[in-house]
Amino acid sequence: MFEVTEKPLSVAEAVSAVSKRTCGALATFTGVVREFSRGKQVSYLEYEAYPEMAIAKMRQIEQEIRDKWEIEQILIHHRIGHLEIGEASVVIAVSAPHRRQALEACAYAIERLKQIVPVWKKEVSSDGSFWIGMGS
Amino acid sequence: MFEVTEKPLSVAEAVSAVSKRTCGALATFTGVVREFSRGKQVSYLEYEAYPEMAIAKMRQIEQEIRDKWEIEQILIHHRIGHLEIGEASVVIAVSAPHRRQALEACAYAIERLKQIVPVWKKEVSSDGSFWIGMGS
Amino acid sequence: MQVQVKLFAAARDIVGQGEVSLQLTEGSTVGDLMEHFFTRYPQLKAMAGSLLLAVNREFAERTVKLQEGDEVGVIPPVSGGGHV
Amino acid sequence: MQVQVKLFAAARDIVGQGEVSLQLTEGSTVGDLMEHFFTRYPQLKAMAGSLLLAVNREFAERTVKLQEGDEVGVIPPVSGGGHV
Repeated sequence: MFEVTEKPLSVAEAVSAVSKRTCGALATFTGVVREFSRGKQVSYLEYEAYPEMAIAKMRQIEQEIRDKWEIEQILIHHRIGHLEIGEASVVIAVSAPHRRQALEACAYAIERLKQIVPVWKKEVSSDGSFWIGMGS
Repeated sequence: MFEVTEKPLSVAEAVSAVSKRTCGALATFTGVVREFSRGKQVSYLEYEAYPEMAIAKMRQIEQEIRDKWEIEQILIHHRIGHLEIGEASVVIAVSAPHRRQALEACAYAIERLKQIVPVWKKEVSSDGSFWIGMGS
Repeated sequence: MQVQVKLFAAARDIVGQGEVSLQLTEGSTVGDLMEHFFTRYPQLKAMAGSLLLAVNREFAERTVKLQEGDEVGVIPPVSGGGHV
Repeated sequence: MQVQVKLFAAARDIVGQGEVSLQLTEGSTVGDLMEHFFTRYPQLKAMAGSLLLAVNREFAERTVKLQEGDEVGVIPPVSGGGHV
């Protein structure tokens, strides 16, 4: 359920991967490359990861979530490499018996991902390129 | 962006409907028919709506959300008619510039939907059938 | 005056139809309309405390006065979504 | 002892490679290892305050003692997801 991949991400596949007959609720979050950042027109992004540690930290996030909420399944897929505007950089999907568990766990997962999962992006615009830092 | 329909719902279509180049974040919520409810094995559900009022109340929810958060687009599709276990009864998708807006607006939408959108479900199990009430 | 009443879910099951056209005296309220149903359908009266009413697709108190052509919705406790 | 150092993003750009194998004296800490890089790469030293370090894929303080075969990750401020 955890991947760091150069392939395009699919919310539909994420949803179907976490679906179970015991789930009443399914929440997803998708991070998308925006056209504008800090007032600048973005041409594209380059994502890079420390893949083995990224997967280890995604597992840690799952464990933290299971300690807090009753969920069924969680999936986190992060894309790396060259991303165009409008493409998904990260997809998170959580299934749970009830809606609050799914929604709260999904929101928690993206917050923690920003904090502890080693993935970087280089923003390429007409001004040049910049590595973008934590919490952005 | 608001529908009450007998056709199967698609999270993928919902995601693509709310996507915009100015969005960095996209959150979805899907309600799914569960196999068990209150300890009983469910055979299937029948959903019924007051469609015109349901759409009006979905519009009201959009307005409430736009008063609270900066979002781009919101979609709410509710299915009615005969639903089997594992099928989606409701799909909500919200796109926004930033993640908290999308996630908070999505969670708010499903809470409000439960409160004010006139949709009912009849749970059919081996024990008979029951109309299920508010907040369930 | 004539009003259109729409009944849903358990309320429709009790009344046996989802749509009823009713002739009311001028000045009748939503509450007066409901008394008409409660008299005929004791089972509906049993759930009176939890019924919501709508006039022209907006939730309305029982004190609201009805007008010619109004659409009144009889709304048992709402439940959208899955078992969530 | 030998350790493997992995550098990412801006740190890799400064050092010019993503992976470096280093021979250290026994008892060296993560901090000692970083001093090695800071001496050679002043630009990396300039971002020392914001660098995170990992040993065997777990975040680690600079006081942690390294062992033969350890993998050390040099992690500039992390940013996953989109501009969100």
